Amino acid sequence: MRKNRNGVLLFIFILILIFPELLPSSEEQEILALKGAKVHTAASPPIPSAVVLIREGKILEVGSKVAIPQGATIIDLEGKEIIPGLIDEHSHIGSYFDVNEFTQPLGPENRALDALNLDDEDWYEALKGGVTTVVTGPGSGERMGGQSVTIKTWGKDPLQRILKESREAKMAVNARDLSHIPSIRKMFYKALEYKDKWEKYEASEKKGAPPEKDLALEALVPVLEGKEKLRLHVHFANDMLTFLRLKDEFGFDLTFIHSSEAYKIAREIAKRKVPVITLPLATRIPVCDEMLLGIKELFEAGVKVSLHTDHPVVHQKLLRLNAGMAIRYGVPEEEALKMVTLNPAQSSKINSRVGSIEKGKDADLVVLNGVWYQPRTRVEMVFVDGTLAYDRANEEKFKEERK
Amino acid sequence: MKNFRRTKLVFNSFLPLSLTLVFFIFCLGREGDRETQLLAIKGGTILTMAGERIEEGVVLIKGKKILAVGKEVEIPEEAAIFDAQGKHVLPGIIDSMTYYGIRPFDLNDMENPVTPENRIIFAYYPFGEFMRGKEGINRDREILSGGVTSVYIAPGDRQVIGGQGAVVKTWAESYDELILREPAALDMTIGDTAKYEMKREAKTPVTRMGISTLIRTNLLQAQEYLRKKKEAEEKEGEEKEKSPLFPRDPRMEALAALLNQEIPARIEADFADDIRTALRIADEFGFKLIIDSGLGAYKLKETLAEKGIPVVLGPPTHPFVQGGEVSMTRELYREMNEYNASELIKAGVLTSLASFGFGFGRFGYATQGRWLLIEAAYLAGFGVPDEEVLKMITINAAQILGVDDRVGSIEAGKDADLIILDGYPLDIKTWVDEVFIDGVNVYSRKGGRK
Amino acid sequence: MKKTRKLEDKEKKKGTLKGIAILFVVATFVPSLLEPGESLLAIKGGKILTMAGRVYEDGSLIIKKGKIWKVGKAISIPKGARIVDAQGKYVMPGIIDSMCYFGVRPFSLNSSEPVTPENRIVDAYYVFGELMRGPGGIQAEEELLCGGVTTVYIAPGSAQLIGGQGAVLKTFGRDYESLILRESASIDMTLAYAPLAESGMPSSNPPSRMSSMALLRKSLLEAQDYLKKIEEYEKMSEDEKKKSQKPSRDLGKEALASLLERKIPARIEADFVDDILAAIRLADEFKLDLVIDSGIGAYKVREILAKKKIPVVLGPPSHPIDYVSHLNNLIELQQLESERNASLLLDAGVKISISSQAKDFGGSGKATQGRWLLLEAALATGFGLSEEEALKAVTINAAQILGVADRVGSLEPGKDADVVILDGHPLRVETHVEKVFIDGCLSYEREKEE
Amino acid sequence: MKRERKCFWYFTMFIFLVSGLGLGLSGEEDTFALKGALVHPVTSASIEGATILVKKGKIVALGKDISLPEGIRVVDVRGKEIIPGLVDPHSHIGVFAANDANELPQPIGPENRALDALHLDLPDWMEAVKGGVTTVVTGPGSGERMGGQSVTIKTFGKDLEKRILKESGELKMAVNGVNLSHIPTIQANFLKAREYLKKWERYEAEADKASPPERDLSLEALAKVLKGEEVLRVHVIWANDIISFLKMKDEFGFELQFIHAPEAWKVAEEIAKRKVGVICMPIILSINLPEDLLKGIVTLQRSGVKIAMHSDYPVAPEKWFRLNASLAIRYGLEKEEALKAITINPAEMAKVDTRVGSIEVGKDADLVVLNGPWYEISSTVEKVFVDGILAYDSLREEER
Repeated sequence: MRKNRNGVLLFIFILILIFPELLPSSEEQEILALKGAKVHTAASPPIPSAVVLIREGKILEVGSKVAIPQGATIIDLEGKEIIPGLIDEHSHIGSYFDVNEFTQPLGPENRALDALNLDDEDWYEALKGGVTTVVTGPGSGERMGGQSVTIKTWGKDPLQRILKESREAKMAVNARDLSHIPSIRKMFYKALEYKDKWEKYEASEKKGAPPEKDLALEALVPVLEGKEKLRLHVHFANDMLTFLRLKDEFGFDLTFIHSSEAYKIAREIAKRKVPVITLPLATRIPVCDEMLLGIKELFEAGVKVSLHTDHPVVHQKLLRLNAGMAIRYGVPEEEALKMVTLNPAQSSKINSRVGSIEKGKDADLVVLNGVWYQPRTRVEMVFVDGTLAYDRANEEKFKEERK
Repeated sequence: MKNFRRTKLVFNSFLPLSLTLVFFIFCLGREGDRETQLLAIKGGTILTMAGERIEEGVVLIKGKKILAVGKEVEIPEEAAIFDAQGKHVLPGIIDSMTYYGIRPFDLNDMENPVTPENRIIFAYYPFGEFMRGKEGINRDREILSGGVTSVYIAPGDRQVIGGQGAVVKTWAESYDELILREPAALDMTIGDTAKYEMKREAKTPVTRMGISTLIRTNLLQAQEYLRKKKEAEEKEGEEKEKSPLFPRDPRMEALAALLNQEIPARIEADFADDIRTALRIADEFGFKLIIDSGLGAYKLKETLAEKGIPVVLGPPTHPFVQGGEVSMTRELYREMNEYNASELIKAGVLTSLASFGFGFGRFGYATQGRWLLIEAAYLAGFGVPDEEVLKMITINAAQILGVDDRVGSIEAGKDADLIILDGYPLDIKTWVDEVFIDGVNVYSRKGGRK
Repeated sequence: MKKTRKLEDKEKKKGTLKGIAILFVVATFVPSLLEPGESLLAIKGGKILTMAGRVYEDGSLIIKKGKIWKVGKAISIPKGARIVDAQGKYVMPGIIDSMCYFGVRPFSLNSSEPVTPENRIVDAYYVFGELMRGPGGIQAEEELLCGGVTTVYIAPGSAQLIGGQGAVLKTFGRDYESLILRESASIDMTLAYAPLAESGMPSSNPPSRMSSMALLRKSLLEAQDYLKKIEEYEKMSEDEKKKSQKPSRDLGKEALASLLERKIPARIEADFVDDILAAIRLADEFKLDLVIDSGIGAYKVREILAKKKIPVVLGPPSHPIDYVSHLNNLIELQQLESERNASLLLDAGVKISISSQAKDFGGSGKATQGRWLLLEAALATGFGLSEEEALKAVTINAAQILGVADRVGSLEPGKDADVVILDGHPLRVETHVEKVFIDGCLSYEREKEE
Repeated sequence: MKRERKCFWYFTMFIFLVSGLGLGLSGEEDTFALKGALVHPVTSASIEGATILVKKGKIVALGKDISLPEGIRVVDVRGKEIIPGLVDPHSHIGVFAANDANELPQPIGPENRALDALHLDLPDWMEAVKGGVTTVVTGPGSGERMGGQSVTIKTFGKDLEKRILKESGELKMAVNGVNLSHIPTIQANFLKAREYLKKWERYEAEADKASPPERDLSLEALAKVLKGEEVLRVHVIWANDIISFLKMKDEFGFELQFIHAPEAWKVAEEIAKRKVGVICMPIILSINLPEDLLKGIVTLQRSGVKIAMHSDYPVAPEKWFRLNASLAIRYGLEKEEALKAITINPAEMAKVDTRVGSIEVGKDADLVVLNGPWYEISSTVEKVFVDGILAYDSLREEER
């Protein structure tokens, strides 16, 4: 069964020649079978030498005893590993020149989507690193930055790439002075009043003049109703506690970003089931050991942890290395994989489509030439929505195609 | 029972520390014995970095130096034995460019673009945390936990001529022993960072032209200074008595050392164009050159190999040492080649890998050096053989820094700086178990993190 | 099992962190294994200063579920109780620092507006070890605990006219809730020189004493209106409520309203006699409960203070004036200062407490001068205060002024088990705190290393 | 304004009163004895129930059994303790209050003299006396790299000329770690001073002395340090800066002392090796020094470094200077060493130990009488004598 490497390469080459014709016609129920690799599904224990069937951009079947249907295109990946497309839950990719609307400290109505640069070289770099889905949003220079967008890193049609045009609010606590928190509370009260006003207006069958529209408050209302998520850029433990208290008071859906000190109050966070997006770990930022070990503490306390790159703080392509670092500092391998796949998908509520290799989900797959978390391991292929988006063996050709 | 348990825990946690301490005090207390003390590290896989690897070999240490290394080394009876069965033994890692141990405000003189008289050694701070912290010189476990035993530190990553760098150890028994080489090089920058900062005050330089003009002007002045000094020294007798004193100028003396080839220049340059400028200036004034960062060095690999100019590369995960993680100058992407290191090595350029570590606010000190092995592993994915990758952070670095007579490999006669790892060095799950500097076990992971 | 493992990790980590810690005396923070809910603890054999009138030589104290269960001379110790031997030691309630800025980073102390009653200091309370580094879990700075301080009052804005809401907090707790004694304990205000003089502080502060008072009165009058509006709305029937718009909430006015409703007192920092009198006038007009802070010149109006039952929270006797920040008023203040302030006030029948007014020195954010509060009290005994009164001023009196005397401040059955064990008389300079229990948890232990 | 004037009045009246009292006490013959107290002479063992005989402002006899001349006044101080007048080796008293401490526009100003900016009418001086501080070295601030020259002066006395012990006692320098150019700049200045010195030496050696070199006040001050006539005092925080200065001392060979030096304990051996004195951080209740550092002072002393305490007034109150020693005892320093650190050690560092710093025959009669153990915080200063004159009496103070 084993073929030599040249054979594989030749095969892939032929495949790619055929592919452009094959894919648009995926309506014809063309099936792609990835065979022989060790598959880390993120949802269940790893399957050695498994088969993944892909149809219409979705995963049709995954398992070790899956029969490959007749006529399926088979890619032999003997000796490789497959992981789900990685998800970066917080980054500024494609938007970091337009990150902060500093003049307007409270601007929940700003939308990252409106400033997104899809021609950025970084998208391709991210893809090469195995990142297929990102949440990219406004910066943390302001108290309320605005709304982020959840998007795939590759796709023929930019609009199709968007998973979620989120209305969630990004907020930042930089703890400059004590009036920070009261001003945020004030804003929430205003939003409640705003909501009340409109409800009364709606209830009175729209008699009289409608209340004045306010985009900022309108963006906050769904957050307070618990429909949208509030993402909080926060570093210090006391600020996190304050927001946990605010959550108790207002009952919104909260996620912490960065959360350097979350491990110090792990139990308090776990008690309230707040997911935590923790520090970028790749080797650029000299995060002290205590904090790195804190990830394990958080996980053990029962907090749902995701890792992020905060691109451009750490390059998005290094997300996999982040997971490797988490493993180095004590997180079990499977858990670490979840932290860059399923956990961010769940916390961003896109887990019905991405985050794991499961039947029915988008076929976002990363094929690697070795143990997935080792730094020396390279990404061989990346599939996004069942399409081969990157192949290392034909790197030049793919680069050309993008232009 | 509970009570007992706690004492035990406390005991456990302090045990390695107190052992190190006891050992330390023991060593200090018996200064005389220290020179003749024998220690044998036995049974490990020794990657000497100077030839073939030795399976189940022995490293015999006498005092501060390595006495012998090999498979069949006779262990004297009086020698203490350290069992390294199943472990890997490597020379201490050398970070050939970092800002470790320097507080950010000490790094640059923002008022002057050219300060060759500044010496980083004045700012090196190996005393534990400010005001608080540990006894004695350098007990920063964080950098030791990565197996880093020597570092090159330099001033002024944002100045044209920052000043004089130094090669120091990360631990020593006394302050003087800390210094391996000082000054080790004159640190300069050609590129955007050297001008960006200055731009705020609209001072020279605001262009690359301005940068090289500044370097050239100062070197010309130094030539003049050397000439005058020579004149003054040549005078004799009566004439010498009468003539005015020749005033010493530390600034010019630093540049003169460069011109006399006593120290090399280390020029940080990202673009191939900047490297070309550096080569041009070096040719004009005839000094020894080392290229730092060298993102585009692969384009000039033949020239570099021919002239024997070494390159200190930035970390492969974030090679833009002059900008952020993602360079704000888009052109850098065109320059970037993940196979840079591999191409340079194939062409025969002496290359080392450095962390260019910097402090990051309250998150931590500039201890990125502790992850150099991970960087090396990452590089191993891009066409550099494992052996070469390890050399880049040990012996190659030592050669470039000019301290290979003392550190960089496990050879008889060299300093006993070595590390013991619990697995293959290029695996992300491998940890440094022990660090020996000058034959002293200064770091032990035992009982630490798991 | 899981918990112990966690503790183990914590301990180990701590060990590795501490490095080669202090050579001769080590004060180690040991998180107790005792859960407050299940513990039964007896402190036996010490001299117990209850601060509630009784002193027991060779007495015993029994703690049950984090509260004091029994205290006395000849009480039987129940079976299964863990016994802490305090033979030859002194046992007293936890020290209360009735005014300090502990645990608040300097930049979150003040905001740029002169009147911000909505600000709550509890949002800024930081008791998690060192910033970014340091062991996990909620805990206090070991440094404060080593002085036996178990409860602190912290407040915002020493440079603002109305800084905001101060809080009474414990310095150690197993979880967040148990830290907070009173989240909003009072509204903190400052009169006269501080808001006027401190440089670099909000320029929007009123320029004179007259305009300060005018602004204070204006704020309180607005709060009165707000209160009235809310009350009117609350009085309405359900139908009317539906029709009319609910008055929009105003956090600031809400806070001032609770002052008017006498739910919490106003704490006004005032040193000069005229400022103290102005504060009293304000309290009379709006019927506020008043506490005077600092009160360097309070002894001059002691009869009035006694008559109106206004307590005074004195600053530290060793430096009631912060010389450096008050250079402009220094001569005036020095004229006012009297070492006998405390004893004169007390003799006149004014309730006093002594506080550290601890501020950080040098931006580290660790205002831990509270650890020397007993020494400050000792200093006051040199100037006419009796030893008992001096101790009361840092325990029960402070608790009464802060409105938490039902829980802390003395060793009486039913109160929180905040107990300090000292190795000598509390007011001697060589005496050290040996153990601190907070809510029955051993939160600090001083250890000697051989 | 009114207040200030009033204060001035009080002060002058008080001075008048006290000095009158002093005169009245001593009468014509200005000789008196203090009898019965526990005396800590510092340089020798403590004596219980000793007698100190003072004549013309000097101590003329000290011991248990001393025959007193007929008819002199004997002050009964039984049950009290007597220590020498305290010496504060670094303070800004009289300089800081009027904002005269830092000549900021001139970062290198070794020629500036604190004496020229001294305010003697401030109430601060009396506060110092009340705390038992009789001698201070007061000088320029630490805002600049080279602040200038300090003055060593008594805190009490009618005649300014007589009060001054030394017109300068130290050259104050500060390393604030602003950037890397700091040390090279200071070095360059010393190089210049060395050349200046050589120039003058050459000139002095010349026979005709035709053209004298140009005088430079700044280089002259530095040259004094190089010649060893003056002590260089460096305000320093970080351990690496301490090392830098020790290396500079090796190069230039001047006499060096460190001020503050909170991290000195980390490099204690290097300091001890070079016999450099350290004036430790003021350990006083107003400054939240970390515990490690406080214990570090003991480490420093045990490594053989000569240590002294200072108030750095107005950073810490001069009045409680004594508490520095008390706290040092709390953190493990022996009592004798702690007392030395506030008396004879600073006196030796300021080179005024021939006159003050201990209770010895022939030295100035600067004495402090306390009502309890000198180191105990609850003890208070009852009487202070400066040059044999009663400068402060707590009983009279209470009447005020």
